[in-house]
Amino acid sequence: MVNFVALVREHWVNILVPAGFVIGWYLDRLQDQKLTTFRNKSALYSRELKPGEEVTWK
Amino acid sequence: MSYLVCVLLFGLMVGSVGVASNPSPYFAAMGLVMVSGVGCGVLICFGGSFLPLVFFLIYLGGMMVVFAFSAALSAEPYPYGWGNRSVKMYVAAYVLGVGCAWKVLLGKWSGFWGGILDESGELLVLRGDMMGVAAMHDVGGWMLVLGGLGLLLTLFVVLELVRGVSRGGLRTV
Amino acid sequence: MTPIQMTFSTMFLLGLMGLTFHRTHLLSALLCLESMMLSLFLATSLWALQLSTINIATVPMLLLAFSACEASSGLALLVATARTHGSDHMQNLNLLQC
Amino acid sequence: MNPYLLIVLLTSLGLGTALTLSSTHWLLAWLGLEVGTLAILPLMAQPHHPRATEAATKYFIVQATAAATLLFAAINNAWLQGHWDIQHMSHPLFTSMITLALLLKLGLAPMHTWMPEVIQGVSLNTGLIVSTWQKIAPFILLLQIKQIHPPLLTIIGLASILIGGWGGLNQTQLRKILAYSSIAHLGWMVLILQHSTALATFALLIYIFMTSATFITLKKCKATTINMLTTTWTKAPTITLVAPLMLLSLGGLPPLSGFAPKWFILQELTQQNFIPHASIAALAALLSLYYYLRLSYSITLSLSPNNLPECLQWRVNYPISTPLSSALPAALALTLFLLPLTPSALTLII
Amino acid sequence: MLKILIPTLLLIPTSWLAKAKWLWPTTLLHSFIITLFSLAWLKNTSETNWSTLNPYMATDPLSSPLLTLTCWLLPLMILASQNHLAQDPLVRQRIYITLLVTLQLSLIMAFAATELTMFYVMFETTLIPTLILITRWGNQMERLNAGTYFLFYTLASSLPLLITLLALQNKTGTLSLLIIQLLGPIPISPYVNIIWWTTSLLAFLVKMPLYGVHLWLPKAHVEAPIAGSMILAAVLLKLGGYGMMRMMLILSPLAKELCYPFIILALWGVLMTSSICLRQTDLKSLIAYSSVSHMGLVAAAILIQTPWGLTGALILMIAHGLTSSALFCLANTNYERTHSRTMILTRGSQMILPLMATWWLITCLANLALPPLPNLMGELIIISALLGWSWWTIIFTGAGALITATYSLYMYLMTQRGPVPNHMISMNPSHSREHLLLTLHLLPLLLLVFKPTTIWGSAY
Amino acid sequence: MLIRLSRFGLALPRLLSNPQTRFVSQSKPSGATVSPALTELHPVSEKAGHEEVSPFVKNPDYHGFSTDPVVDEWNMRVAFFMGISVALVIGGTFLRYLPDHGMREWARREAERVILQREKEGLPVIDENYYDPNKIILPSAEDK
Repeated sequence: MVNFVALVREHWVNILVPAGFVIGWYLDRLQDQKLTTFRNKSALYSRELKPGEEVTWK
Repeated sequence: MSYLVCVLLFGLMVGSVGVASNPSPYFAAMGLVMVSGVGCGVLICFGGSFLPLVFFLIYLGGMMVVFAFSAALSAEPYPYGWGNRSVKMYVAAYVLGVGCAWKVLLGKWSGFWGGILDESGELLVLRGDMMGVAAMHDVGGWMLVLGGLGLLLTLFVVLELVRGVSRGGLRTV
Repeated sequence: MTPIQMTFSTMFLLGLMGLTFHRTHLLSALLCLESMMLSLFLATSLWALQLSTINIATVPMLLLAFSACEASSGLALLVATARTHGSDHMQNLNLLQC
Repeated sequence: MNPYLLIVLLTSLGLGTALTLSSTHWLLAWLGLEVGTLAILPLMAQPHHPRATEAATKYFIVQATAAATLLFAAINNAWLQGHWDIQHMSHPLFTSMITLALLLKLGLAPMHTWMPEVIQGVSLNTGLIVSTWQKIAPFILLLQIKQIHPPLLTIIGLASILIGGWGGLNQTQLRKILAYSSIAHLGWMVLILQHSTALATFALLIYIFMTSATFITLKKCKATTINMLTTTWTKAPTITLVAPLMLLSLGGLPPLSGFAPKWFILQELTQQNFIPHASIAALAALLSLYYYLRLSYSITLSLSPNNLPECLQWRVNYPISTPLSSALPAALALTLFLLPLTPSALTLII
Repeated sequence: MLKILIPTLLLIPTSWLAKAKWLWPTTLLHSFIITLFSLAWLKNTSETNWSTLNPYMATDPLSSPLLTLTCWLLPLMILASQNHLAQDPLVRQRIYITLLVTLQLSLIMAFAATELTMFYVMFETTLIPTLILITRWGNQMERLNAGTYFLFYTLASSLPLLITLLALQNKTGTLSLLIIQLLGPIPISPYVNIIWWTTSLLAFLVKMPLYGVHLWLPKAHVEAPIAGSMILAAVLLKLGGYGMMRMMLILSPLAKELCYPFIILALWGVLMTSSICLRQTDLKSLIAYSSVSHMGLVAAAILIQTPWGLTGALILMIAHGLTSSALFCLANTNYERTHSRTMILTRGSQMILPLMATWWLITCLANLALPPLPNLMGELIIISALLGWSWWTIIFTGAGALITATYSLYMYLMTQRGPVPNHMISMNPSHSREHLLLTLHLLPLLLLVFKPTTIWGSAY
Repeated sequence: MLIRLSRFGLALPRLLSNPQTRFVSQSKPSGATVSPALTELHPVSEKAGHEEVSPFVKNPDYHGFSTDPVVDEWNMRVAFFMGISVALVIGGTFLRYLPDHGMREWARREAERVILQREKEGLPVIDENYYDPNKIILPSAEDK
């Protein structure tokens, strides 16, 4: 157990970049949602999504 | 009256040329004395009484003492008067310049004296300038404080500037 | 432009030229500065006198007070310079040139 | 100096600038400028050695002349037009005269020669005040008067940028270099002054941040010549790290906040169809970048294990902690990282 | 986009917080992770070419190979610098890694920017870390000179670009690459047009660099530390080519004849710089001049503005990025052992480092564009595109290819064959680190042979 | 493989005690007749000075990463695993199996197939009528 704690103390910095990836992924998704808010509601697409229907973008 | 004013204005400019033509400080101070005296006269001619008084007191009573002292401080053995060659050159140049400037602008006056000479003022007990100074003390509150503050600040500034640190001293040339 | 304005303008410009072009002594530079202030004082007081207004008559007083301040600090600097540089020749003030 | 006296002087400095800023009457503005000039004289002459006294004298004569000229123009304007309002000056001759007097006070190009000498003579703290705080009052006056002759300010601005660049190239004294940098920066402000006062104010703000950071850094390292900078890494390693960025920010390289004013000024100039002016200004700024680059070379980029271009000082001045150095982190942060925030910062000013 | 940018940003705290012992392995590990994720940019499923869109950044087939190359270079730089920095204090190692990461960050933002002003700002941002790399970690005294050249050449040419961009903004109201390609021709007078065209492209032509304004490049390369040389050759030069391709889009209907002098200069530069290579004594300088010559081809290909030209330019940029970076690594392995860049003093390495000689051979062959490699693909497409533009160019391109082969051979023979000088007798053998480094340069190059469409840009 | 190859240099540390190397004559120096160039460059007595010490002296398994053997080994592992196994192999696989964007590869394959087929049938590679004219329904004259 002590060994584990020591390991964590030695290598905890390794969490930073993966954490950054997760944050970036989340923010990207938010951004995508924001940019595609009207994607399936536009006049071009001309209808609302049916429940359970896949979105056309991705 | 206007003849006198003309002479006085001429005197002002002569005095200025005397200061500006780079003589030794002795003579320059003399020029300044002349300017301030003549200026006093001009102010009186234009109907002031209090301002010329203040002017006269401050300049001749206060300022000139200090300037004379300082001139003595930086005295030099062979002072340049107006008769000296380089100074003469300057005087000539300045007189020429002033003459030309006046000549050029002489035709363009908008009325010879511009404003009015306050002839009727002599009937009054209180003159405009005196009332103005009184007004400064009466209602000019913060400006007066500001003037006092400036003078106080100058006191500190002067004291700090001339404070002797263990070195240096007054020397002649 | 009236002759009076012309006169004090000439005085001021003479003082300015005297200050700018050639000065041997720091004191004479200060005297030139003083003659400039003097012409300004004359200008303001003549302006006040000609307009015969009360309020404007305070202007020359304040101007005079502050030109006195200026003159005295200038003289204090003259004393300080005379101490450190030995004399008040303008040409001695060359320590800071490149 | 006696701390009580110091307080009096510093308060008067503030009072002078505040008076000028709050006045609408030329006389009051002049009084404020005079108070400011008087109050800084003892600070400049405070070490009482010859250079300090000389700097104070030169500063006094120049500032008093400029103030007198300003008042002269104001009185003439009053004779001709009958009012003393700052904002309603309209006589072309006297407006130009006042502009020139203010430019002399600020130290812009044809009237700049007092600036390097005065800054060189005073201590770094006073230099900081002279090159930042003392610029505010004349600058605000300059903002308020109506400009009658547009080419005047343009020519003076471009000349200042060029001369500020050229003058600093050959210097080894840090304070002179900073004075020339100040001339160049003021040139940028004057160039944009007639098109957008908000941008000019913004440029002044950023300039104040950057210059304060630089002066405080130099004060902390006790460095006054380029050679003295080469031992900075022994005294203040963190400063050594940040100093080149700070200097490049002064030079106006993009990701740092020094780029922001230049960018906006160039944009405004191109919008007003002054593209040649914008090009000349942008390229002339490279001249000053050269000496900033040289400074950063000797501070950081030629650290000890590698070979040095300059001789090392054999004596190390230990870094000192002045009251000002607590302001260093803030000034540095503003100097380096402001660029992404500046558009919104600009809207605060406008 | 943020998926890559935020981890890259967090590499900086990682490099400052990592334990001294694990500094290099940790940063290496994470930079490789970022590289792996960056490959996802090459997947382009959008119909309009633009993908991974966000308000300021996006990728398209033109920028994504360059972006991936940028990300690929960071672990390689970290790998290459380990020996060079072993003697430095810990803090400086951390600063060094921070600089590399900052450089990558600004390069990603430059390549991905959809707004020309942001592209410009980021283009300039890359200057500061590179400048510090060159002037702080270079070896000779001349590095300061090189840094000054680098900074001033780039800035003097790119400040007019800034003004041009601002003026363009005033004319069109937008600088967004997504919109600007849809705009019609911009109405300006022909006189302004010439100035405008020149200022827009000059910044990039200096960055490329075009022959005549290339003087900063050999200096910077020779004086830079290994990572500086690598990133300079691999990515920073490509910033010029990329910028030209983007600006050409706006300028395309204008001033057709204006590009003639530049094309001539570029092609003449191919000949001249490769001839200069033939009589170089300095290894790094030779590689730098070879970069100039290849970039001359790229510049000419972009300036004729045909789809083939653009494709060829992009392929050659990517291939040359990997090849020249590999060459600099090889030069550095020699330099770390002999402490000399002079080729006459480092002859006969084949006897001492035989496996290295293999890498030298492969890299030299890649440099002279051997058949299956993307280098050849790029050069061939460029040569045929130029040939289609004008028959006369074959003289320059053909002779250029010939001289390129000659100096590559000269470089190989000079460094690998011949007698071993006496001072080289007690050299360290090559490390597995260096072999890995070169593998990671050359294997991608070989793998690209199998799927060149990833670096073909949008033209296929 | 690469690691093993890099151990090629292992013989050097042993040779360092003796300034002669295998690249010079390996025959036994007979008294004072050591090659003059060699003695000039490496005076035998001065080898304990501030010369570079080969890292292989301390750590025979040196990989070029760090002087600390543990870190060196781990760094090597990380670099090889991440560089080769992860970045190149996984990345290469990813790129190989990227979806066919815009069906371009399919179109090319299809075109090649059609060409081969037409060549086999002896037809021209491309017909001058790309579409069968019979299938195109043109608007009739009165529609205009």
